[in-house]
Amino acid sequence: MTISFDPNPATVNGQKEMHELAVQHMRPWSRKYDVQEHDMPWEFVNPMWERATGKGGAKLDAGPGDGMVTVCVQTEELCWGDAGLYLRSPSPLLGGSAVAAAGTPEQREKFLSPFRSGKPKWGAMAITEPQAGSDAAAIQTTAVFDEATNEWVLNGTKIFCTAGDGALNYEGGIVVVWATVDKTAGRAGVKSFVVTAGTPGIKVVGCEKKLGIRASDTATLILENCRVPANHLLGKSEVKKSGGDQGFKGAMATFDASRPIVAAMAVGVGRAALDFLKEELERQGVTIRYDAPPAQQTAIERDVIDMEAELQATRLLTWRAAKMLDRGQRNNLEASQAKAKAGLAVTKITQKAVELLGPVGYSQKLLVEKWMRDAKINDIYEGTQQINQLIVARRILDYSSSVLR
Amino acid sequence: MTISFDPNPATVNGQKEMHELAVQHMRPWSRKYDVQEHDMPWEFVNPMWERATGKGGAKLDAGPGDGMVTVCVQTEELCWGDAGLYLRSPSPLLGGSAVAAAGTPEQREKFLSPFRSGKPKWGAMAITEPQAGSDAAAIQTTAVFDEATNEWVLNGTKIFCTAGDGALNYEGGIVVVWATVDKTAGRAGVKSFVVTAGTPGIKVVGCEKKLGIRASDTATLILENCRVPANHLLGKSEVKKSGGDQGFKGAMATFDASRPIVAAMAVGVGRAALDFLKEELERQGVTIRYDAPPAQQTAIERDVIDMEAELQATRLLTWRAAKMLDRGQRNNLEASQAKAKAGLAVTKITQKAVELLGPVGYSQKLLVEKWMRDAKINDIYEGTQQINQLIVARRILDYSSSVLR
Amino acid sequence: MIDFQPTDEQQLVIDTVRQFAQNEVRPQARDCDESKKLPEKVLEQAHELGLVANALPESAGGGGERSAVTGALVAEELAWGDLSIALAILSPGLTAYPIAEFGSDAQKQTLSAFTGSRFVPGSLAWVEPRFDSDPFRPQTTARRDGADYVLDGAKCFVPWLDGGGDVLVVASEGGAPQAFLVPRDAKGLAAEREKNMGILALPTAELTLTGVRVPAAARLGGDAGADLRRVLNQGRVALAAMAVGVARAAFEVARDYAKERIVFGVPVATKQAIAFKLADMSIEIDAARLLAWEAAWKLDQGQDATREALLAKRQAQRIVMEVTDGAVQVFGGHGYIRDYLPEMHLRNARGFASFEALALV
Amino acid sequence: MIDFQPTDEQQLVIDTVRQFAQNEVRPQARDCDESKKLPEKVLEQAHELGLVANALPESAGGGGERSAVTGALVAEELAWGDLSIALAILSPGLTAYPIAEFGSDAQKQTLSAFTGSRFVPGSLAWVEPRFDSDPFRPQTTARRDGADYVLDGAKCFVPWLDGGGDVLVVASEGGAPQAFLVPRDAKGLAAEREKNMGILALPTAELTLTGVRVPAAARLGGDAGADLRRVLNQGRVALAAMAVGVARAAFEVARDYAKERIVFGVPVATKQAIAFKLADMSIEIDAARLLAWEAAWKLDQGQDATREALLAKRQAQRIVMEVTDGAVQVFGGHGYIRDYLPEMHLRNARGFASFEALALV
Repeated sequence: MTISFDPNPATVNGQKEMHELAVQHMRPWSRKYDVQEHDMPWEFVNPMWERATGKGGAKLDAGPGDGMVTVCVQTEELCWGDAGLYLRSPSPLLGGSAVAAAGTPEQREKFLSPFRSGKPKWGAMAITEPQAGSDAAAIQTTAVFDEATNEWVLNGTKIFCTAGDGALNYEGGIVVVWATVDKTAGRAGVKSFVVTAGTPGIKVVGCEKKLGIRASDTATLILENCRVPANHLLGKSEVKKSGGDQGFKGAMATFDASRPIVAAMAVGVGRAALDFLKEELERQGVTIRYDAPPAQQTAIERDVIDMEAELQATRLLTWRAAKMLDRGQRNNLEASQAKAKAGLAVTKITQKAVELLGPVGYSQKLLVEKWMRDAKINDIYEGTQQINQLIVARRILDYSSSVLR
Repeated sequence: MTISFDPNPATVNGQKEMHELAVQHMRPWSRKYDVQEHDMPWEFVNPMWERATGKGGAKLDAGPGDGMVTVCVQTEELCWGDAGLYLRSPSPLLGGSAVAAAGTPEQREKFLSPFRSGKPKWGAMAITEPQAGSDAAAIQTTAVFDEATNEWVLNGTKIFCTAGDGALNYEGGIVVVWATVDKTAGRAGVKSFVVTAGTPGIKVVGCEKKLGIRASDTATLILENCRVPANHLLGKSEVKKSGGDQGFKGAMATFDASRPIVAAMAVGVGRAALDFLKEELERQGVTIRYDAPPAQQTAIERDVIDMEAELQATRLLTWRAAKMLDRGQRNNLEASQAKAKAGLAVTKITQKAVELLGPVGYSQKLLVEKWMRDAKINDIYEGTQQINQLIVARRILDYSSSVLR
Repeated sequence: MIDFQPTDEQQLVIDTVRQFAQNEVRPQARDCDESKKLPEKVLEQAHELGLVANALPESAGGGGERSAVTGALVAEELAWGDLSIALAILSPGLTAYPIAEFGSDAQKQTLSAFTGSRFVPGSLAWVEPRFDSDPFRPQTTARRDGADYVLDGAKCFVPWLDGGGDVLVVASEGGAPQAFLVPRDAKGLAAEREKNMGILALPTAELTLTGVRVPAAARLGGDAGADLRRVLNQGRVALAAMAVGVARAAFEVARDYAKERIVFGVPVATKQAIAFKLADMSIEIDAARLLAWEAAWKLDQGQDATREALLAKRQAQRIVMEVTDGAVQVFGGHGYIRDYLPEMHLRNARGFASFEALALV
Repeated sequence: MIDFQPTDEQQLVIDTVRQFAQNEVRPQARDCDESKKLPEKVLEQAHELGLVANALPESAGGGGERSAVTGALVAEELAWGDLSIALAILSPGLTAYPIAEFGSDAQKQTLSAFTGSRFVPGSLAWVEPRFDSDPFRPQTTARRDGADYVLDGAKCFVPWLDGGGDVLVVASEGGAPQAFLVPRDAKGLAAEREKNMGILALPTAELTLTGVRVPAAARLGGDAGADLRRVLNQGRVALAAMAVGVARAAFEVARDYAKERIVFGVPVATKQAIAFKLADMSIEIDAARLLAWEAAWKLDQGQDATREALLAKRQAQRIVMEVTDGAVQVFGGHGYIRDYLPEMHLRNARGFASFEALALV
């Protein structure tokens, strides 16, 4: 153990690779798929899939002991490329995280191995419902066990399902659906189920038109008597009414792993804007002096320096939360700290970048305005700013969710 | 009715007068009474008293239809001089406001007329208690009616009583004490009583050592079987348990009148810092360009311009709340808006002024550091930032205090 | 006397425009943004209200009642309805107001076009497509050449509605900005429809001026020229008021949504984090409005309002970002969706820091 | 490998200093501020811990274990206890560290004074009493005159503890900053005890140098000079870490107070407005600490850390203001009272924006 900011070689290599991918296969299509909102970006998907399946280069490989840090570094790089396209990566995404975290070895093999070969496929997680927001206890989608067929029968509506369209429309895709097996049990009754592409009874009824990350498909799903085999339930089926909501907490633990990644995504978008801003200012003859006293600074210099500090602060919080996972430490507090900071910081950084570039910043001729639109999602999904503040507050105050609401 | 920013002549005259007073009788003693924390600043009190009683010049006189606006303008000017000394003005202050708002004509004559002649005297209001904070319903000081003597008997401890020391130690002074006549009634049981200087059973046990406004005496009072005549009760003695807390609301209405004044005090301190900052920068050869485009601005220019906008925004909110009183309109929302904005704005403005002046700003050689310390009180007393946000939120959401807590 | 209440006449104007904004403008806002088209019928309806014409001289068939304060009141209400449509509705003023105030007699003859029965848009080209666009010192130049002026440079954010006549182009002449009436089909003038982050419904153009030649009489005010600083300040007041309008719109939808949206069993508005955010919004909106009014009032007094207009615009452009961003936040996931207004408010809000003279009071 | 966990040795140092700060420093903080005096016994106790001596060369009797990261860890913990006392405890490093790193052999001979049995303060004069004090380009000048240097100028925020020896004065020599060892009783050197808003317990002086003459050998590093930029960056990292320490102290007392303080029948910490404020504090404190560590780490790698040290200091000086101001706010009326810590934290916090090189790592 030591305090060190020296990424290990695997991390550096992973970063370089992803940077190249971002430059070659993302940036050139950024505007196209911002405009063609719901089209599948094959120019990006195909090379990404080839790479992921080992055909297009080395597989993403984490450095020893720095697995999650490396994932964060790579994620930053890809979202520096394009956050919307990143979310359309042919990969298990959050659905995969859930299976990896809560599934049995058999489930992991069954649902994740298809992502290693064949045609591009997608994974997704379906949690949010029209009336539930961030409140898992309010989930209305039901799962009823049919003993006759040994199947779970799912009914309900899910919104804001990232990559849901890809997951259900391409063979081998999976959607992890949160549903309650017992509404009277609140959170303890919430379980997650894997629904595979092609399963009857689940359908995409539309994709949201969004402020940003328009390349990403944010689907609304309807489940009508959607039947999945018993072994598609992740975790245990029993509902512990007393003794709390361990199952739910397990589900929530997925967020402890995903929030650093989401924070890294934010950092990537923020860095895209900041990098471009600095390059553009340089082209215009404006250099940032790091040794000018405050009384001599220009307003632009101070803004840029503050943006750099904020971005780096966010990145370090992100890496810290990731590193704790690598160490096997509980990072619930730190993951939410990183996520809360990341959403807000990159929202401000990208908004400021547009402002500092003046009229040209506001124009669609550049991508900066797009990055501002893309960035804002980080303040909203995977728990809004407020939800993450709430989690952090409960932890630092040692308050339960019933005391601090 | 029209939208106009042209102060009437009486307002302008009042401002000029107060400015002169501030320059002559406040600024020269600012540092002295910041250091000599609990001494009576006679150099300020005497000329102020002479002026207030008509001996030292024209009496403060509000312009027709602009009474509260004029009071705010004058208050700003005096607090531009020194907020700590201002709070030691020999005047009825908040105690007077309470008597004026809730007292009978006889009570007004009895308690306020001494403030028109004789020796300097002070008025105060005693609300806060060690355990109650901003929560009037939690007031523990009791008032019990003794039918035998037709007196109220007060018992309890009061803290944060501005000018309490002056009010009780100089003949003719008054302290308006909030006490409950029925603890089971909550807010509805809270009444206010006038205690005059020299009344047995009330004593000052100490004055707080404070961050700023050190010239102001912030007293802790103890009432032990302190007896006041029945007619020292302001308002009605009956407690309406059902039908709400009208008496309490009446008492709270005092704040609707006082908050614009407190906001004006804040504006005065903020302006002191901003005026000085601009003058000092000018002396150092730094001019603020109001026609430079953002890309050409220095960091100092932008800060100063933002400070000016914030200060003027605060001033206008303050005047609006005051003007509504002049019109006889209910200003509960607007008064809290002004107060909330004022506390925060001048806290930031004065903190920034110290920063922009660098090492010299941090030195006690200048008054800027003192103004920063003085300014912070505006974010705290007469309802903290949070209390005023709460009041504003309830009004704009149309929520009662039981819904939005 | 210090006062913050509109006159009875102004209150009538406010009520009328508010109703119009609510009934005619707001319902079109979302679709217009998506289709990037203006609702022509609404523009005609607005024209019938005489919002610009009322401010034009009686000699030109107008109401002769120009007031920057009234203009600010109107601008806020319209922008509350929708910013793009508001800018379109007020666009005649971009050409007509400067002519009415500073134009030569000959130029004033053209004003009656704006008081006729049909809506006629105007256009003013001020901002330049540079990160350091400087409204007081445009890089676009006007050079006197015999009986002509020759204009060179580039402009952006130029309202470019169908059916418009001359565009007023601001250019530096000897260091100071002056304005020139340029026909849309002038030789050397190229206009390209812009795509920006926001105000998508409003057709705006980026102009390139390459040796554009206009007669000397095309200079606003003729030989006397014009006080363009004053025009810029009128623009800043208008934009400040419009930013307040956008902010108020975002605040109101967020407030209403927060009261309706049930999360964890209670309306989210009952959460202090949301409620206090809304409280702060209300404070900042009111404060920004008062600053805009003060700058407008100063203009109406005929005084130099450079400082006040700057403060008002800066404050308004800052708070409209905070408020619209906050509104998206209050909406949560739905704030990110184009079915609701906040994301559009946010996109529109981001423009104010760069906008200049897109509307005048 | 990216890592954020101190080594076992560092953790031991942290634990030791934290305990010391809690048991010895914090209890004195309030009284020292009021009396404007340092607790001499505490300085001696701290000296016994060897916090500075451990970082000095073994040849001078030190521990030979200088590390900017470790220095940052120590600085945070001490400043958590009290900023004034922390600055006093670390003051020997102000003279000793630059000499150890850059001093001539002769200068290094003086280091043993700092590793003896008694606490010996050091002093470094860098900041200048101007609003635009520029640490990279001091206005104080050093002019070579024969075998001497002649120093002219003014300095402020100069730690000036009883019993100190030479003060290192930073002056521009040919445009670049260099440092000179000046005896406290040098002719032409006038020192006046300062009164500032905060760090009241720490004796600091404003120095006036009028033709102060020192031998050429008094220049830090002798003929070779010294890399003062590196020293400044070490100062920025130290100050960043100390700002984090002050912020953490304020956060913790505010958090504990909020849990204890009952208003309207519940702990104020259960109110979102307070709870979220505390959450934000915790986030910003942790982030600022990581920035300070990164800059420290870069210094330990022997790399130029100008940018990282600037970012770390700027961020820390900003957040320490937000956090301490927030702590006062959480305390409400009691936050304004000198019986509690937050108001002192706030006064101390305001200094960081102007402090430079008041401590080194």
